Amino acid sequence: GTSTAATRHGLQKGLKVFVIPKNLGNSYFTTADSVKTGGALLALKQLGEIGQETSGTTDTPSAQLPVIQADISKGANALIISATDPTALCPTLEAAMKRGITVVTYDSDAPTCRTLFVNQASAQAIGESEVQILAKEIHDTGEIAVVSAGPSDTNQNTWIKWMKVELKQYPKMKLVSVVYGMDETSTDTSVTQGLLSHYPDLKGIIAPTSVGLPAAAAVIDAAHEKGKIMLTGLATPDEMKKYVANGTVPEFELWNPADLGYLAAYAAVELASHAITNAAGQSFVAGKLGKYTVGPDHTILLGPPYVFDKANVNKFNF
Amino acid sequence: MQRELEIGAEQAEATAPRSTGEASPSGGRGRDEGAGPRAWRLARWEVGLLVATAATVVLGVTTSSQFLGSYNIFSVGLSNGEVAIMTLPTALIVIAAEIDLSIASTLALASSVLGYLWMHGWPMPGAIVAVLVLGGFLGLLNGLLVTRLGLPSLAVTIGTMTLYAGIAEIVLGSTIVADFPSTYTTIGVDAFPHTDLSYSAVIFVLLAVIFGVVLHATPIGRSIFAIGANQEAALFAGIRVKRVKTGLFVVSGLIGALAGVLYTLRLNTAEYDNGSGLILSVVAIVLLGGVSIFGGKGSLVGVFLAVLVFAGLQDALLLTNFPEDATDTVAGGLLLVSVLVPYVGGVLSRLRRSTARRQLGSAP
Amino acid sequence: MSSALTGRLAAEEPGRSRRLVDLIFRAREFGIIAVLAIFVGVTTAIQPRFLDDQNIKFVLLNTTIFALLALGETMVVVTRNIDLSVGSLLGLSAFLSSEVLSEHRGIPVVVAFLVGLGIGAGWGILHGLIVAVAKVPSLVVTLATLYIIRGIDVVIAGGTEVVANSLPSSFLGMSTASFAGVPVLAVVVACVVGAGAFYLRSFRSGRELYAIGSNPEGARLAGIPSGRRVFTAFVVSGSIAGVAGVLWASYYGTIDSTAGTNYELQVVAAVVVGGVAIFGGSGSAIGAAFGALLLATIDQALYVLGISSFWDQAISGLLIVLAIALDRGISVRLTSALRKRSLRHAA
Amino acid sequence: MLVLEHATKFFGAVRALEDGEIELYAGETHALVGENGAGKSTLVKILAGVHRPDGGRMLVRGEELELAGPAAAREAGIAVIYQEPTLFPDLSVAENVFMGRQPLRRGRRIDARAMHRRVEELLEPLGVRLDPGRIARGLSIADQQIVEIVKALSLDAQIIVMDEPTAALSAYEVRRLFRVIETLCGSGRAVLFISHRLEEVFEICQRVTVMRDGRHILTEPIEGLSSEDLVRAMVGRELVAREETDRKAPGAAVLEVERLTREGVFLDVSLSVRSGEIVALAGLVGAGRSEVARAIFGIDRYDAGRVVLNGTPLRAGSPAAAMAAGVGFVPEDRRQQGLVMELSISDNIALASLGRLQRFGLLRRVVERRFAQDWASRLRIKFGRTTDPVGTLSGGNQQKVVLAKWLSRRPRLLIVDEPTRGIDVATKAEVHRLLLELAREGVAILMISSELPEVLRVADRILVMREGRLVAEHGQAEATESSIVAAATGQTGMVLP
Ligand SMILES: Nc1ncnc2c1ncn2[C@@H]1O[C@H](COP(=O)(O)OP(=O)(O)OP(=O)(O)O)[C@@H](O)[C@H]1O
Ligand SMILES: Nc1ncnc2c1ncn2[C@@H]1O[C@H](COP(=O)(O)OP(=O)(O)OP(=O)(O)O)[C@@H](O)[C@H]1O
Ligand SMILES: [Mg+2]
Ligand SMILES: [Mg+2]
Repeated sequence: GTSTAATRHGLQKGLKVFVIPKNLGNSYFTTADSVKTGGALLALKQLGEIGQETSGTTDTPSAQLPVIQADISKGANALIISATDPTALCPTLEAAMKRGITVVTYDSDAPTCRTLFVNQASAQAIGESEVQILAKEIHDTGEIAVVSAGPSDTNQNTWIKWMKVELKQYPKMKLVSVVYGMDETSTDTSVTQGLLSHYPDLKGIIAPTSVGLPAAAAVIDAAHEKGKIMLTGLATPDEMKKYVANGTVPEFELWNPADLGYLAAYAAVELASHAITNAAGQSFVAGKLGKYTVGPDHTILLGPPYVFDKANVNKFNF
Repeated sequence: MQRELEIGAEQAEATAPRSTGEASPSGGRGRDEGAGPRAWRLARWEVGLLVATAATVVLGVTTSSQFLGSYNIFSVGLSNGEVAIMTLPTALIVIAAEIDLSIASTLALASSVLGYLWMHGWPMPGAIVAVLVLGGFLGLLNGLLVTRLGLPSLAVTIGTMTLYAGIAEIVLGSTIVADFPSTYTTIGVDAFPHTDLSYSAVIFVLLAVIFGVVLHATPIGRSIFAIGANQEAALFAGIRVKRVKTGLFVVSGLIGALAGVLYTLRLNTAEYDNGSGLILSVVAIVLLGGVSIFGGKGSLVGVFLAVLVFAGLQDALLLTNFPEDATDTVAGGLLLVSVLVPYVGGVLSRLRRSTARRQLGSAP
Repeated sequence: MSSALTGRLAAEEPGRSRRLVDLIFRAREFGIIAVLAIFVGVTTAIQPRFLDDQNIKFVLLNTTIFALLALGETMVVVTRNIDLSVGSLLGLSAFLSSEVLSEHRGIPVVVAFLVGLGIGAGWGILHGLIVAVAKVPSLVVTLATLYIIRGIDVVIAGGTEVVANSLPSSFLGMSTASFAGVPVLAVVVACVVGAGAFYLRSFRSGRELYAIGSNPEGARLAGIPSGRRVFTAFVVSGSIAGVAGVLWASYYGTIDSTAGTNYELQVVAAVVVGGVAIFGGSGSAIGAAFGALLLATIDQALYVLGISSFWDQAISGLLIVLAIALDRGISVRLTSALRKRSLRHAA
Repeated sequence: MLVLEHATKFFGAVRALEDGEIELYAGETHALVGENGAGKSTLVKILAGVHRPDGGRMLVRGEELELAGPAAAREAGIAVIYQEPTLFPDLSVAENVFMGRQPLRRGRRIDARAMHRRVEELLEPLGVRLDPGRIARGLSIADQQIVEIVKALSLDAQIIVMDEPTAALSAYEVRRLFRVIETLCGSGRAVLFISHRLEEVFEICQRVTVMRDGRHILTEPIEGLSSEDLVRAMVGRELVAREETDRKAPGAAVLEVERLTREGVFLDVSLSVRSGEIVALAGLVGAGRSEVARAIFGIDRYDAGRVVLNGTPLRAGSPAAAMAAGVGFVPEDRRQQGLVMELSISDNIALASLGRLQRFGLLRRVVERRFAQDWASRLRIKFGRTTDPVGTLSGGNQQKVVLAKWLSRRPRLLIVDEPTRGIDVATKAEVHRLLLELAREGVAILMISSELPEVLRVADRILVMREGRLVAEHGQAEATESSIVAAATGQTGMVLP
C-alpha cells in the first residue's frame, strides 16, 4: 500500500542522473539511452531531471571507472550503469552508495553493489529461445557454433550456459565451438570465416551479440552460404533488416533497448526520490510502459524477449 | 633541469675570468649573456609545463568545485597511477635513445599470471614476487634482443608488445580472476593513510624521486644521457653500454610488472586484456615531458609535470562531460602543440635575429 | 708474407661472390615467401580445407586492406619516418564516407571514395608539412594525430553507427565481388602494390625516398628535395589510409567510431615482417605486402585449425621478433661479405 | 672561371665567414688552407649551394649566380667532395653516383644497365675496380672517396671542390688521388683542394689561398712561397720550432700483444710498448691498425691471441677492464667516437672518470667541475665556459678535450689513433708536445698515424702494417718515409718523389 502512496507524493525534480553505458559508440546503448529513440534520457527529461550520458569508448572497467568517479565528483544523485566488470567496479559503486547515490544497473548487473537491477530479459529465457529458434530452422539436427563477444562478458557467458542446458533437449544438435569476436566487426568477421572453413558441416550459428550477428550475417551472405547455414542471435533491427529480407537471418531476438533504458531511468528516479525502496513487492508506474513491481534479489524484469522476423522487422526503427 | 640550473649559475663566475686570457676566436660570443638567460633557456620546457599545470588546475577548478576535492584527487591518482609509474622507466629508456613499447603488455602478462597463480592456490606475497621476477625476465629478453643481437628496439618491442599480450591471452584465456584477498584490493578503495592519494600515486611519487636522483645525480644517469646522445662515444669512454641498456629494459619490465600488480589489485580483476591501449599514453606523456625521441635529452621533472598535466587535464575534461576517450584527443593535441611551439619559437627568433642583423649592417 | 690472409679473402671469385650477394639480397623477400610457404604447407597438411576456394578468398580479402596500408607505410618508413595515424585515419574515413552514402541515398559510390581520399590526403598533407617543414619527428606527430583523429571520429560518430542496411548494395558488393573465383578487390590491390613497388624501384623520385632514409644529410647534399619527397610520402600514406577506410566500410558494412583501432601497429608489424628496415633505406613494397599476407594467413590458419584464437597474438608477436632477428642476421652476413670483397679489391 | 667575393655567413650569432674570397682558373689546382675553424668548409658549402651566404657575390664564368640549393650548384658545373663522405649505405655504387640524375628509359624509368655501364666507364681511367651494383655499405674510406670522385666526374663538372679529401687516405691512396687530380686539370677543369697537409699543397697545387678567422688573407702562386710563409699567414704569428727533447731510455714493457688475430681483419699481430716509449703503427688505411687498437682496448673482440698489461692478461671485449688496467684510448673519429657533442665540455672530460667523481653513488658536481676546469686549462683548451656544448669548439680544441678526458685518468698506456687528423698546424704541434711530455713522464704510448712526417717526428719505434699483418719494424734512426711506404704497400721499389 505504501508504494502507491509514495508515487502519488510525486518525484523530486532536478536530480543529477548519469547514464553510464558500457561504452559510447555502441548503437545498442545509444538506442537505450538517447532522447531520440525514447530511451533513458527521454524519461529523465520528462521527469524534469538533469540527465547525462557518460562513458568511455572501450568497454573495459578501466575506461569506465574514471567516468564513474568523475560523476561522483560531479555530485550525482543517481547512476544508471551497465557494468563492464562487477568486481572491478564494485568498490567504486559501493563508495557511491555510501555517499547516498542511487545505483541502478541495467543491461549488465553488478549484483553486490547496486540498489536495483533492471533486467532486460531473463537469461534463461534468452538462452532457451535462441536455441529454439535455431532448432526450428535446422530441423533439430546438425553442428552448431556460437559467435560470442569477449570471453569474459558476463551476459554472453550466462546465456551460453543456458543454451547448453537447453541443448540437452536436442540430442542431434551438437555445439562444436564457441568463438569470440570481441565485439569488433573485423574480428567477428575473421572468426566467422574461420568457423566456415574449419567446420564444413556446420549447420547453424548463434551470435548473441549485436556486433557479432550483423558481422556473421555479412560473412554468410558473402560466402553464399545462406540457406545452408542458418543464423540467429541478438541485434538491433536496423542492422538486420537487410539480412532478414534476403533470408540470411530469418529470425532473431532482442528486447527493446529503449524501453530498458526508459524503465531504468524511472526506477532510478523513484529510488532517488525515496518514493520507493528496493524491497521486493514495491511497485511504481514507469510512464508509457505501465506498472512494474520489484522482484526478488532487488531486480525488475523488463519482459520477455521480442522475436523479429520478415513480418515485423520493418516496423522498428532503432 | 636542476643540474643545469645550478651549473649555469655558478659556472659563469668560475669560467669567465680565466677564459678572458685566452684569445678564443668564438670567446666573444655569449659572454654578455649572463647566467640567468642561459639557465632560463634550459629550463624553458619545464617552466612551460609548470604554466600548463597551473592552467590545468585553473581550468579544473572553474569547471568543478570538486576538482581539488579529496575524493577527486584520490580518483585521479587511482586511474592514472599505473600509467604514471610506467612513464618513469620509459623516460629513461627514451633518453638512452631506445624505446620500450612492450611495457603495457608486460602489465597485461603480469596481471594474467598473478591471476593464474592466485587461482592455483599461491599465497599472495609469493605470487607478487613471482610476477615481479617474471617482469624482470620479460625486460631482460627485450634487453638481450636489443643489445646482444643489435636489433632496433622500436621493432623488437613492437614484436614483444604483441608477444607478451598474446601470452597473457594464452595464460588466462576467458578466465577472469576476481577474488583477490581484500587486504590487497583495498588499494583500489582506500587512500594511502594520512593522504588523499591512492597507493599507486604514492608509489609513483616515491619512484619518481628515486628515478630522478638516479638520472640526474649519479654516474649511471650521466651514462644514460651519454649513451642516448652518442652511443659509440659512450662505449669508447668505457661506459658499459650494453649493460646499462639491458639494465634499463629489466627495470622497465620490473616496473611494468609492478604496474600490473597494482592494476590487478585495484580493479580486483585479472583479465588478459588489462592495460591494453595504455602504451600510447605512456609514450605521449614522456614526449610531452620534453624527453627527446632521439635520445640524450630530457628531465624527470619534465616527465613528472607532464604526468600532472595529462592526468589533470583528462580529469578536468571528464568533469565537463567530455567522452572519456575524446580526452585522448586533447592529450594528442597537447603533444602536437608541445612539439610545434619550439618550431614556431625558432622561426620567430630567426626572424628577429635577421632583422636585428640587417639593422646592424646598415648602421655603420 | 700476407698470403694466408689475402689468399683466403681472394678465394671467392668476383662473379661468384657477386651472384651470392645478389641472391642474399633477394632472399630478404624470398625469406618471407619461404616462411609463408612453410606455414601454408604445414597448415594444409593438418587441415586440407585450408586451401579450398572459399578460405583462400577469405585470406585474400582480409589481406587487401592490410596490404594497401602496408604500401603507404612502406613509402614512409623507407624515408626513416613512420606513420602511426593510419588506423585512426582509416576509421574516420570509413565512418564519414559511409555516412555520406547512407545519408544521401542514390549518390554515386565514387563520392564515398572522394570523401575518403580527401580526408586521407588532407591529414597526409598536415603530417607532411609538420614533418618536412617544422622537422618534428614523425613518430611524435603521428602519435599525436592518432589520438586526435580518433577523438574527432568519436565526437562526430557520437555513439551512432552506419549499418549495412542503409548502404547501397553496389557499395557493399564491391569488396566481395569476384571474377572466376578470384576476388576482384584482391587483384586491384595486387596491381596497386605492384605499381607502388615498380615506382619505388624504377623511378628517380622513388629511389630518392630510399636515399633520404639511407643518409638524410647526404640526401640534402646531393640536392634531393628531401622535404618535398617526405611530404609526398606522407600524403600518399594518408591518401591510401583514406581509401582503405572506404574499402573497410564496403567490406564490413557496419561502421562505428572504433573501426581500425590499433590497426597501425599491425600495419607497422607487417612492414617490418616484410623486411623493410624500420630505420629506412631498404625494403620493398612487395615484401611489405607479403608481410601483410603472412600475418593475415596466420590469423586465418589459427581459426581454420581450430586453435584457440588466444594463441593468435602470441604467434604473430613471435613471428615479428623472429623476422627482424632473421633480417638482421642476413644483413650482418651481407655486410661482412661485402667488406671482405672490398678488402680484396683494395689489394 | 669562378669568383667568390666578400662572402659572409652567420650561424646564429657565430660568424663562420666574414670575408670569404676565392678565384679559380681553368686548369689549375688551387689550394685553400687555414687553421681549424677558419671557415674553409663553410666557404665550400656556399660554393655547393648548401649554405646561402648572408652577403657577398659569386660569379661563374663571368655570370653572377645565386645558388638556390645543391642542385643549382650542380647545374652550374660545380661538384663538391665533402669533408665527410655522403654516400647512401643502402644503395648501390651506381645509384650513389647518379642519385637524382639516373639515366632514363622510355616512360621515365631508370635505365639500370646504362647506369652501370656509365660507372664502369668512369672508373676505368681511375684504375679502380669496383662493382657498380654492390651496395655502398662496407666500402673502405678510400673507396668511398673514389665513389665521390666518380660522382663529380659523372657530372662533367668544370669546377671540382675537394674538402680535405686526403685526411682519411694513406700515402698510397693519396698518390692515386693526385693522379686523378692531374688528369682533371689536364682536361681544363679547375680543382679547389683543401688540406691541412702542407706538403701536399706544395706538391699538387699551383696557387694557394690562405684564410684566417673567416677572412681571406692572401692568394698567391705557390712558387716562391715556403711552408713557413704559409703557416705564418695561417696563424698570423711565428711558430716556435719544437725544441728536441732528450728522451729517457724506455722502461719496462707496459703492453704486450701476443699473436692477436681477428678473422678477416688482422692476423698474428704481436707487439710491445714500454713505459716512456712512443710506438707508431703506420700503414695504409684499411690495413687494420685501428682494429688492432680497438681490440686491445676491448671495443672489438678477437679470435685468437692475448693482450698483456703490466704482466697481467687483459680480459677481452671489455673497455672497462682495459681502463681499470690503466689504458686510455683516443679514437680516430673524434665526432663519432671521441665526444658526445650534445654534452658540455666538462661532462665530456669527466665522462671516463665518473667512478671517481662520486661519493655514496652520487656525483659530486663541484669536484667534477673543478676537475674539468683544471684539465681544460692544463691542455690550454680555448673555450667559453665548461658548460658549453663541446660541439661549439673547433676541431683542434675538441681533440684536446678527448685528450683531457684520458689524461685525467693518468693512464699507463695511451693509445692514440690519428691524434692530429684534421687539425691545424699549430694545434698539431701542441699535441705532439703533449705526447712527448707524457712519454717523458713514463707513459707508454701507442700511436696510429697515416701521416708519415708525424710518425717520424714523434715515434721511438715504427711498426708497419699491411693487409692485417705486421710487416716491418723500424727504429727512429733508420726509418725514412720511403722505407715505410715501401713496407706498407709491399712495393719495395717505390720511392716518394
Ligand atoms: N652548422 C654550423 N652551425 C654553427 N656553427 C658552425 C656551423 N658550421 C660551422 N660552424 C662554425 O663556423 C666556423 C668555421 O667552420 P668551418 O667548418 O668552415 O671551418 P674549417 O676551416 O673547415 O675547419 P676544419 O679545418 O676544422 O675543417 C667554426 O667556428 C665552426 O664552429
Ligand atoms: N668506413 C668503413 N666501413 C666499413 N668498413 C671499413 C671502413 N673503414 C675501414 N673498414 C674496414 O675495416 C678494416 C680495417 O680498417 P681500419 O680503418 O681499421 O684500418 P686502419 O689501418 O686503422 O686505417 P686508418 O688509417 O683509418 O686508421 C678493413 O677491412 C676495412 O675495409
Ligand atoms: Mg672543414
Ligand atoms: Mg683506422
